[in-house]
Amino acid sequence: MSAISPAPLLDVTALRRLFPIRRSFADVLTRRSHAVHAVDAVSFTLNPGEILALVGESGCGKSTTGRLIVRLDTATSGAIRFRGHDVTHLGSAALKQFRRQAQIIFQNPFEAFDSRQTIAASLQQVLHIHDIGTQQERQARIVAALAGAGIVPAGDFLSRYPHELSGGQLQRIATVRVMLLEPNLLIADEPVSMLDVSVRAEILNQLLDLRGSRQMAIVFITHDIAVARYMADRIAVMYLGAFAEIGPVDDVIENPQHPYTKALLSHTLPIGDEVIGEPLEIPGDPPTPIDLGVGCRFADRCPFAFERCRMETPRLQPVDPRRQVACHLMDD
Amino acid sequence: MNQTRSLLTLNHLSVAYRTSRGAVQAVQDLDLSVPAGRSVGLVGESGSGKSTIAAAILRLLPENAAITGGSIAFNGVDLATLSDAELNRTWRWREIAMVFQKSLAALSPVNRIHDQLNDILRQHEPALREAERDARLSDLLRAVHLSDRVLHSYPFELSGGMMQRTMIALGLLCNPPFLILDEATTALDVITQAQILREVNRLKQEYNLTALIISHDVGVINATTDAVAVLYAGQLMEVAPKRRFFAAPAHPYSRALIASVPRLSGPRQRLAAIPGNLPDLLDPPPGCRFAPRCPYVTPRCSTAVPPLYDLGDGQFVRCVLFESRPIAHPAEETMA
Amino acid sequence: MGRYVGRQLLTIIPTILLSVVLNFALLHAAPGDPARIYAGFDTATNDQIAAVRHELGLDKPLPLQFALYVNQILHGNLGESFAYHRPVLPVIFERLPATLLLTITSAIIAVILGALLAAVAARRTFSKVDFGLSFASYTFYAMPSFWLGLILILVFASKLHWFPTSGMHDVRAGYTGYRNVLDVGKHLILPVLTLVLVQTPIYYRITRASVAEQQREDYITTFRATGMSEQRIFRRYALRNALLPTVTVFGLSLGYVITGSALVEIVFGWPGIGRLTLDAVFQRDYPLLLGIYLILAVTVSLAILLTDLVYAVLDPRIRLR
Amino acid sequence: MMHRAAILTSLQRPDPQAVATFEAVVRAGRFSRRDLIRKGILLGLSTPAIAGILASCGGSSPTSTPGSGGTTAPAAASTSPATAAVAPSSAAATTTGTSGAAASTGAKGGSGTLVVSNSGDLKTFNPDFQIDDNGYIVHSNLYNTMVVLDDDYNIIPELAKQWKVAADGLSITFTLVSGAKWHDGQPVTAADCKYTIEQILAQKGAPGKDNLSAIKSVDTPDDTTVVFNLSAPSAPLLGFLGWYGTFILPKHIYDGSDWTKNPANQKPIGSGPFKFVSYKTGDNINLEANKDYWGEGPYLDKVIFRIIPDANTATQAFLNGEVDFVNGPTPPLSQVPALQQTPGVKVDIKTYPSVYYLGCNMKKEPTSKIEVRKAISQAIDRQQVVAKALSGFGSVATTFYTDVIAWAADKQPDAQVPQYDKAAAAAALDAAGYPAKGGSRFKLTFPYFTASPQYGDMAQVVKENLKAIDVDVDLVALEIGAWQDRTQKGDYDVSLLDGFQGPDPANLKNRVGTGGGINFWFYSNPDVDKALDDGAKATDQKTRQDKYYAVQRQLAKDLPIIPLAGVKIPRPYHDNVTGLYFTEAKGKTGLNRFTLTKVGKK
Repeated sequence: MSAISPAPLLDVTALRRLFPIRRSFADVLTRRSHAVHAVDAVSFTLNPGEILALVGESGCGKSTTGRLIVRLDTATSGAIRFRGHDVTHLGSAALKQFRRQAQIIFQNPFEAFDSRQTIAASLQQVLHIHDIGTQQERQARIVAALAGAGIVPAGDFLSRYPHELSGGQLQRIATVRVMLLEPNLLIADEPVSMLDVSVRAEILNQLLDLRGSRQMAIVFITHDIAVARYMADRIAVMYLGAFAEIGPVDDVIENPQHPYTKALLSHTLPIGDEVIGEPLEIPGDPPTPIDLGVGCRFADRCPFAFERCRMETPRLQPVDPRRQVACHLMDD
Repeated sequence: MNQTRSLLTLNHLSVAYRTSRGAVQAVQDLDLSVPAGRSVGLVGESGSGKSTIAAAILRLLPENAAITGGSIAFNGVDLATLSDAELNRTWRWREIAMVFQKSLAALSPVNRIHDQLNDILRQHEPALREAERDARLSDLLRAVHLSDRVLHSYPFELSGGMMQRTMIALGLLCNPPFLILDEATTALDVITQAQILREVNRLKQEYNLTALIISHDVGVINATTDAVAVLYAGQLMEVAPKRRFFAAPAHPYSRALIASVPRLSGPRQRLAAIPGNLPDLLDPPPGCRFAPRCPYVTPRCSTAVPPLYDLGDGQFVRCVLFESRPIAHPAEETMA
Repeated sequence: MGRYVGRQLLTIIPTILLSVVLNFALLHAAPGDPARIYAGFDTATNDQIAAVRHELGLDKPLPLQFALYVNQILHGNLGESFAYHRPVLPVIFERLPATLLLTITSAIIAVILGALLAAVAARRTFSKVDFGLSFASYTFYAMPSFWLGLILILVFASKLHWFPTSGMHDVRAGYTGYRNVLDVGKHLILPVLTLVLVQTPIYYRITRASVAEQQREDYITTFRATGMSEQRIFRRYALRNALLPTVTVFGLSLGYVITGSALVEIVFGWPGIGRLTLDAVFQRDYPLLLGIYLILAVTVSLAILLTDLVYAVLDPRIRLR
Repeated sequence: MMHRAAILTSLQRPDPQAVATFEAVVRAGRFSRRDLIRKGILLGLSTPAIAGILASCGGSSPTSTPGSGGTTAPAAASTSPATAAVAPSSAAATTTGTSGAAASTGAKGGSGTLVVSNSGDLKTFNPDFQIDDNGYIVHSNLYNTMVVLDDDYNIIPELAKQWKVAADGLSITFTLVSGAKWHDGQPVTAADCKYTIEQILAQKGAPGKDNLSAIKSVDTPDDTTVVFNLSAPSAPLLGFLGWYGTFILPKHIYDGSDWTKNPANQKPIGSGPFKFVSYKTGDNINLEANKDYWGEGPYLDKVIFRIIPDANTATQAFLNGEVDFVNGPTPPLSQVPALQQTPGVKVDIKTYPSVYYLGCNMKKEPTSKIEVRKAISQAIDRQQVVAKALSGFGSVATTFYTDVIAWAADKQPDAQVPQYDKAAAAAALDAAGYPAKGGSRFKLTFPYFTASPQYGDMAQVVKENLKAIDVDVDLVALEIGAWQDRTQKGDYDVSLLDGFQGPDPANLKNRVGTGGGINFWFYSNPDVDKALDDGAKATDQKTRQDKYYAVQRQLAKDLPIIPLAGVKIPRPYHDNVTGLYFTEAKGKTGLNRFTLTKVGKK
């Protein structure tokens, strides 16, 4: 890292998560196990206040990556450094400290709240767990945070139960809840995909505002490239557990390099008179990433694949100082 | 838009749900017609009543829901007045078929695809021999680019995309003139969704289908329809030819809806959120149901439900902002 | 399918091993001294008790006792009953058939009856039939089996003289051949009825809830939309799907029924394993108890395996995955 | 006993003609044993004389009352202790027990099948190596003992037709009946007795071992003579010989094998009136008449024991005619009055040599204080205990030892238990420093075991009675094994117990002697221990009585246990069944030996 660029907030190196599975009786007998390569050698850095979008189809490993970062799951190998400290294998006490600074919000706001607790109790609990403030201070902090997010009057919401609120309201409160701890890093895992179109913008804007006011970095996980474009500074396209390419959002969208990125963009549905261009046809569905051998993960569906693609796994390589692509076509 | 024969005409259709806390007017006084050979998109958020409309057309409303007014004219016959037996014999699937959302659960999980499709076909074509039915099934699958292997599979053995193609094949089973697609591609990945939508467009041509396409996703609507009807909280807010809808949406809600969707191109401006929440349909606001969230709200918006105003070129809007325009009489004319 | 069966079979082994360890630990942790019980309550002197303790090997350190026991099992020997001074296996196998006859008969009748009634009720939601069946199911579910058994004895044996009060045979008549079969059948009716009455509500309620849930499934809507009649949908699709949880519960409850039928066996003087177990508990007959638990663990595991197989036949998702 | 002795001595001259007629009747085998004896007595024949006639006639087995020789031991006759046969008043005299039967009569079986309910499975058909309550009635019908106790705990002959105690009390010589056979046809000989006794003595855990420990060696001069050589005179020995765990086993079957594993333990070969047919565990035990039985009877063709663990079910099976006689489980006491009213049903209510008593923890305050124990005794309304908890099937206990074994039961005022006096109890506790502050003086933990419903009911009555003097009681219901563990640890204040106190008061040692097997109360008094030891060793009846009276007087002073009620057990049977052991006249084998030889159906 050169002196001029700031030290990264998050530095993920060769992160891997394999889920072992035994598929047959023979496997059980021979104690042979297969592995789902959910996340395979993912590396990236994230600067304070930066938003990185992880984009890909379902099962591509983007959510697993998010969970690994906040240590809801533990990596099989690789390292996660947060502010220079290795957090890959923290013990429970240190983990609690880390979690205060790295938070996650999920897709389904209804599952994020205990249905038997009032909103007030849910919010109080977060502060209580991290031992922040007295009862009164906590109350004041909660009301202020809700007001800051435009949820007013706060009293109207605090005494209610989750089922009395809409999905949009709950997701906004879920966001407020993680903000109570003033984290430096937020993993937002498809935070708007279950919400109605009209309320999505509210959540997205809320997150952007928080980034602006708090210099909070966000890993924004989404399947929707348009949403990614709206939110992110940089974008990483994932396919079968690995990055296909990563770079500044406009560069990637306007000039996709990896064939998969091209396919993804060309299949995005236009709105109104938007012009997307001819779809790049790729056959079949993404396979399950079990026991991946060598070669490019996308080779079987890639219209440009050649011999080398099946012989050698392409590495993520810089095509310009801010952009990296994992494709043998780039070598030409 | 040209005056074409309307295949399906919803006239002042109202549907209400009975709940423990009172009646919910899910669809209120809805007028809509789908001309033969065209695709009409029904766009709206959750709770807008769009799936209720689909269920009402096939008379599949749950036990606690009922058509409380209006008619569903299909080829001149009011489906709302028919008995279950009549619907089963003549209308369901033979005339109107449907592709459902959540397609993975749309067939029985413990029976093979072949057995289920065959069972359905036998209901409608009892005269066919077994071999003829099998041939029909194979043909259909080929039409949606699936192999015969699918027939011998169980639903869980198929990917989301394959299952959705199967459901489209099922929809075409009896060669119906009219197909309803209810959020048919919602759960699919981007690439699969786009592929299937292109297939739907092709099949519409091939089978000369009239379609009602229901989605919350303006992208899907854009990709598949000729005209768009916008629903909000059970009220029809606007009907417009597709191009017109995207280029010049008239209703404040339509405008907000389009403005709230992030784009893949163009300037990256701050998305306009629609403040507030959907109204409580147990106690809906009087008059225009969008009024509480509308930036252009006037006192008159709450006094009565505005009529549909005819903006010309097939565009109709239910908003007092357009009161200078003539009031449309959808019962007498064909829209879209 | 073969792979599936193999996998299920393999899971049985650790289950059984674990049950051996747990049973041994629990038995020895429970209060009560077998030596004192064998020596006799009224008359035993402390010397006699000590002698018995030595004879039974209970004076050895517990880990050694466990090691000896495991070694024994591995040699296919379940040991000798403290009380009966006979190898444990024949003692158990003398009693197991009576229990299996009672419990399997009642469980099968209960599951069929429960599912049938549930199907009837579910097709007539909120009707008088539905209400009546639900009420009856709660009533019988809440009834203690031994109490119900006694009531049945009072009514059908003592009052009406339709059936014998208890036992498995008419000992006075001492029938043989087919008349013996009829005789056992006659004795079987009341205890089976008792178990059926207390078990049917479980299956009824599971199936009833499951049928109701299936009615809301998407595929039901699909079939309705295709113009299929309600009856056909129910018969061909909803019921089969609805039976899946019932089958699971059936497998799980078989274990419960076999061990839980002890009270019914006592009330009806039925010579089954449940009563043998209870006697063995009171006598702290460790080898016999461990043997019974082991055999039950195997039996129940096999029963569950069997239901799993039935489930797999009914549900391809299990079979083919 | 008194009345019989009186009759025997008052009739001196029998009419020869009547005796001849009597002989003829016996030969014809037309009378039951009971009738024979009654008639014989009326003829003025002494019991040995009747026995002699019967023996000479080859008639059915009569019985003998001990000490009824008429010439000796009047004191013994009046108290009729189980030890009388061993220890007549004069140390110099020897006594002879007699038995008449030598061979069986022709009248065996013929009166059908008797179905008896039994509360559980027997453990094994070997009756001698472990305690087996459920097996006792079965063993009694398959095997014989050398001597038998009658209903009043007198010793009467069985395999041993007579016996002689040496003047020094250090040996007893038994003469066996001749003609007794094992079920496999082999003769019963002195060798079988020797084998059995030696086997019992060689096994540490055998229930009979301690009771017979006075026996040093056994000699068998010939096939019908058995001599016990004793290490010291033992008064209770003969009584114990007719007690648990002393059934004579066939040497030719058992010798040289591990008697716990012999195949005969599953297919028994005995010498008793019934032969083993089959055993379906948990269901029934099937016995048939031994047509070659050496003694009286049996008159039944078959006895089937049906195993019915639940008391309610057993009662219903009985009422339904599936069972003829409820040996066990005891019917719920509350149902007994209704049974008594049922036509065709008879209920015998037997006083059992057992007393329900409350035991007090002697190691722990407050029950370690005599004032407290006395107050507890006074606080309990025993009438209420009998009426409420026992439905009237019991008797108020005023002393420590069962009335059934009358010679040993001290009824003197010194041995009386403090009786119900609520005011006195309260006052005593006030004085002892336990004022009723806030309505509670102290709290007692009262664990009891749940073997029979009476226990819970009695504990409840005790709790209510103690509450009336402001003592709180915490009742804790436990399974018997758990109860044992808890009481042995001393984790209680009071608890409840009963149990068989026969056949000899020597058994009290286990109950109240220091370190006794069921002395759960940690009671230890050297005076009591010494009196118990002396009582067991003494051969003189009067001396023994004195020792055991002394024990009871000391118990009345110390009150480690507080007697509540005597035990009465109802046994229902259908009136077409006659001759059950308890329906026989007193003086016949009774409750202590559940032999069914004499049962027949009308």
